[in-house]
Amino acid sequence: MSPATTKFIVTIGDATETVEVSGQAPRYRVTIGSEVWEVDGRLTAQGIYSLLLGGASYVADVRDEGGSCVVDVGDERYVLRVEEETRHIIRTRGRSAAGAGPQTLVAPLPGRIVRISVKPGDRVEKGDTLLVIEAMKMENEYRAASEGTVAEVRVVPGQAVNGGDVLVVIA
Amino acid sequence: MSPATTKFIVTIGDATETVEVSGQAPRYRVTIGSEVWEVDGRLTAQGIYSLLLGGASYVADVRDEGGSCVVDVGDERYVLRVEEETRHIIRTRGRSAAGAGPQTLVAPLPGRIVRISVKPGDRVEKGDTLLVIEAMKMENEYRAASEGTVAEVRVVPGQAVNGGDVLVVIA
Amino acid sequence: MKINKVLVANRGEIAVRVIRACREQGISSVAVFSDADREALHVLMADEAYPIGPPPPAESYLAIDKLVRVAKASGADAVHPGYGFLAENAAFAEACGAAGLVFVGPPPAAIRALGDKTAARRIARTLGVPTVPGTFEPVSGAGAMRAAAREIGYPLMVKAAMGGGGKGMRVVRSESELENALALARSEAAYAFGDGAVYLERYLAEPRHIEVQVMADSRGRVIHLGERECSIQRRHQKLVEESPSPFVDASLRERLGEAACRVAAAAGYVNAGTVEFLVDAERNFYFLEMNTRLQVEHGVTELVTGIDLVREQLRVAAGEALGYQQADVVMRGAAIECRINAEDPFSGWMPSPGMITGLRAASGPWVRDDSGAYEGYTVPRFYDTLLAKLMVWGVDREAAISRMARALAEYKVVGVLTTIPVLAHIVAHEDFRAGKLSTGFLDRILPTLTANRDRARSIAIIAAVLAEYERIGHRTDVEPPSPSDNWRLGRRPGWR
Amino acid sequence: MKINKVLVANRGEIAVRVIRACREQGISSVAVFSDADREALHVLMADEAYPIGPPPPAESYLAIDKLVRVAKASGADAVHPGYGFLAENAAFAEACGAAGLVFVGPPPAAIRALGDKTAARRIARTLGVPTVPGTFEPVSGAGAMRAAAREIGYPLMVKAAMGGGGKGMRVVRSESELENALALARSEAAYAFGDGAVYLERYLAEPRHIEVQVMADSRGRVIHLGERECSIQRRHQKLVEESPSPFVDASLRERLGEAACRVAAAAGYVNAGTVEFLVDAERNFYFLEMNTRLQVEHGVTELVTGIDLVREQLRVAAGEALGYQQADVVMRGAAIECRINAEDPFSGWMPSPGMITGLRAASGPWVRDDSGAYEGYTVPRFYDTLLAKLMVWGVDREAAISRMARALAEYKVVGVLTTIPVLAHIVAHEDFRAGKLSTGFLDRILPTLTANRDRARSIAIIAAVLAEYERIGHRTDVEPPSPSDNWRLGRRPGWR
Repeated sequence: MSPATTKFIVTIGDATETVEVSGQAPRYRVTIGSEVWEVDGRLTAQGIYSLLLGGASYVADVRDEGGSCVVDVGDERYVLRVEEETRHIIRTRGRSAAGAGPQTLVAPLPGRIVRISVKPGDRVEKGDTLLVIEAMKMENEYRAASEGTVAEVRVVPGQAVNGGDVLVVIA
Repeated sequence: MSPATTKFIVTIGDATETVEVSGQAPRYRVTIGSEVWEVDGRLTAQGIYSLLLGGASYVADVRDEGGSCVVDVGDERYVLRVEEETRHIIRTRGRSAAGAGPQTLVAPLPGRIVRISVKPGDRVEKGDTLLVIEAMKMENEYRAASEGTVAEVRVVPGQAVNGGDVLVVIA
Repeated sequence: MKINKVLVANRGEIAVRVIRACREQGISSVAVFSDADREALHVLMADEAYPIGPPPPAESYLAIDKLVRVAKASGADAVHPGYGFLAENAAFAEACGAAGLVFVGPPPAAIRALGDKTAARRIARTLGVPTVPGTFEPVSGAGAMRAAAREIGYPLMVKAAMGGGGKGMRVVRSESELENALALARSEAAYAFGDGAVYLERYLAEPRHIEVQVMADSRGRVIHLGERECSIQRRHQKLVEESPSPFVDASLRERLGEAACRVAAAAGYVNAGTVEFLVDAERNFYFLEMNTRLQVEHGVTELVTGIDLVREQLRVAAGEALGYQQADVVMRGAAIECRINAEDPFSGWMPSPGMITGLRAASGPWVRDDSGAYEGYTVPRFYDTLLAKLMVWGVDREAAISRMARALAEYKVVGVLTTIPVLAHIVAHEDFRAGKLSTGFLDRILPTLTANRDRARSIAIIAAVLAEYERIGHRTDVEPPSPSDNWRLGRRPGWR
Repeated sequence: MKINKVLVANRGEIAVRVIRACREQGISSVAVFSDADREALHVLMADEAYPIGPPPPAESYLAIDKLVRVAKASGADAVHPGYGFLAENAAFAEACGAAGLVFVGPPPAAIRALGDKTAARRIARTLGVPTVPGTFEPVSGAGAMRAAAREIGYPLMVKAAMGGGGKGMRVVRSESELENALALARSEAAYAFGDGAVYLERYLAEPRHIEVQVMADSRGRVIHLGERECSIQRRHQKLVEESPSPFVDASLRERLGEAACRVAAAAGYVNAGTVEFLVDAERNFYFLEMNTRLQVEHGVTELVTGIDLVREQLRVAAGEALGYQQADVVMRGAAIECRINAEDPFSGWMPSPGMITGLRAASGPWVRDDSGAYEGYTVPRFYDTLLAKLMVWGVDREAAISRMARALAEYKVVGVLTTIPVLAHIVAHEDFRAGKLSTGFLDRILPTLTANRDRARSIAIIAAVLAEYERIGHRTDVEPPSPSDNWRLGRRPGWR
């Protein structure tokens, strides 16, 4: 049994939306700020959702990527964070502004360090390249998620790394 | 935990085979009468099995159709009944020969009776046409599964029937 | 005029076919669906979709008023009927016209003229196009019937004047069967087409069924796109089609095409249509009827000519001239279509509706899959059994056949039974490979198609036993699944 | 000689492509697989399949001795290398020959001669085929290098002599960068190809990358099958290819084809190969290199010519004559290929391995999907990211582009991230539609490809929120599922 109306906090890009949902599969009412949608929504295959909104037909692929929700609609991609309101409040209470604070760059896959663009003590801005890893026969750049100062570089060029290895720590 | 070796009774066509299986996914040993097979078997999708038998690669579709197991291998179709040995013994103990005895023809889908070929009292042989139903825009013949005498005909030509309706009873 | 939005008054693979063509032309598509079809592929693929009522066709896909209302309400400016349902219904074409909607098909008058088979036969006769010996008017009255029958000679066929799709047809081998057959044909015709009128035709033993694709624009140009061979049938329903026909040479093709174009022109035909002929062993051909719609098997013609028929339909309906002259129509290679139906060919073609729990369609070089199904889709019980049309192209017929055999071997459907195993036997059959085709082919080879043949018997036993072994094993397995197992466990239900 | 059984020394979609061709020719196929590939599609589709070791290519797909041993043990009489891995490895071709196995590809000598880019440049030069200004021998020594560089002029490129696939390449804009770039290129080349030799070439700004497909038999006949345009690249890796090139007219096609055939003939080439050219704005072309293998993008050539290249490869390898003369090669319409890779284009093309939990491939009219994936397949982390090659054919380039846009919109992959969204933007881009292509195209438009654009924002929010709403809802739902729900519940894990 879901409650009559459930409130969600949706973070998309830099914006935050309050979204209310009520109803039962397949008929829902969804309120996004001032927009109200009557939705006929069906799960037609894993992660593939069919939505009818007053006649308009959409297929949306929804999947989880490391905690955030990635949605493809047609050729557009959206990355969102969806939280039931109370959970959102608990999580964010007394937290510092998103993005700031220390960050740790971890190798997502096994690979080989091709080159390293920073050294301890370097000041980095959000988006600065930290290092390049070769994996699956391709070179991949890894960038700083937010500004900070490089505290540690735990790898050297040419080194093989495993998924999960800590590569760079930014204070 | 499956036991070291499990015995199955397989009925295929008119033949019956005793089959022994041991091992754990994905490596099994299967003994069919005198044949012994070392099998690398994987479930690659629902009902779609990949089998490697000493290098030979097969894909088999396995599914349940009303209690019997239908297997497609390449363009060949097989209809089998597979039972763990003890269950088979329990089921068959003191039963009359397969196929004999009373039978009831039930409509598998909603449809319309096109024509009826038998009347109460008629003697029917296995395979004799009992009646024809139109469903999904096609006419389908239903035949006697074994010999017997028509006890009841519960429908008339032109009548609409629902899935599950009893149509003919043969004593 | 420009067409901006098309309502597709159909369902399944043909609705998907039309929606794809619309998208490729930058035209918005509007799907309609019965309560049984909310999750059908055409609903998922269209730009818009609207409910039109309960599952029975009479209350949804055949409900002219509802369809016209939805078309207007959605702002569509045209309606594509697909095939079947209302595709050859003149009243529907008229209703669209009256509502200011472009009907993507021929004018109502042409649909009427050709919908009555006896009227169509009269048109052919006046043009000097050979017809199967028989009556040119509906016949009634035992006396007149017997006289006409004697003139034609036995065996002969009783056919519904307004019929099609093999319904309301009866073979009569002697005068003694005549009256009874007549009564049956009349009642079938009345039930199926709301008109009991029947006529007589000589029965040709194992003729070839060959049809010619024509395309006409509103400026008076009529061209043909070569023939299709549709002789592989069961109960007058096509199962395998191909183009070109292995039996038709260039000269016969030209004669057939020329005759087809003349019939279409005489009937004031516009848009895509198909003229059916019977061809006997001596390559004599006889006009049978003209289908005033896009044919199920239009794809094989597309693959050999490179011409997109649905695109041309939309262009012609918008008043544009055909994009091709007869000389532009060049056939390259050979194409074959196999109809994958949800039926059990091993028990009298019984329909097999239900959920498709596993689906792996054939693909790769020169394979075309026009499907209305997807994994997880439930085939409803209310409509015909066609799931997908599997087509291949090859540089020649032999290459196309080998490719079709390969594609059928790849095509996996789990959850419902399909015609795939029988199709595989057909394309592997030496008579088929030799081009020895006739409407009697399938009935002839069916007895040889038995289940449980030795070839892969041990493999089948192993697969079935392992499935059961795993099922039993997992029953006693109490430890909770690791996340990565979820998917497999999710699929376990299939292993009952 | 007749080829009866072919071992396919590769994996993924190209192994599937070759296995399909074998099946269509009545040839048995033998797959090989690393421990990471037991459930890969090529293993499922082959007639036989054998393990060849651990996931790292060096221990499996590059292990010449293992491959030859399995080929002999399985009774194969030929080996098809596909592309990548050992496809251009002369030692492998020799090892096959020594073991009495037909290598489906060029003779070792031709592989060697053309594998060294400087040697290939020398061949072109002696034939009078224009080459990009640069050195015709590997260069070494700072002095010689600087001298050569001055002669060529800046900007220039440092390239690995034994290289390919964009590795071991560096652009040098001024003399100050030369030595450093050289060192880097050398080390990259040494790491990637086991040979650090490099040479210099003038750098052409945004040139077109155009390649010509050639096919040669062992009787001395060499023909070309027209060109492919491969200018849409990221980091020297192709993403979109098409044939014909919108930039190439009949006369340039003939000149390119003639030059390509001469290079192939001079190198004693047999079987399928590709000659790469750079073409500048004035339609001057420069020989770049010859790839001695079947190309990833061979399919677009097949779609416009109707010629099955893998079939011809097998025929030629069996010593048969080519089935076509140059005059038989007729290009019809236009074909485009998009590479669907398991990568996240929105975060630096980072690879996205993992299980494909949902897959709905595009299909329908003139859509070809050459894929190595299926629903439930786990993309391993050890190999390149190519999942599928989506190809379309159209009567002209505009029709092909519209069809590709339609097909990309249909293609759904869930569980791993793919290049599909970026591909959709590329084919929708006005410059692409206008045929304004260059190797700089993608870098130019990438900045405009950002996530979270307004267009379907509300739809995305609704879908994401409903998924979470259902997940929460079902947590509190304690009643046992009805059997018919099993399937849906089975799919629930995807809704995290």
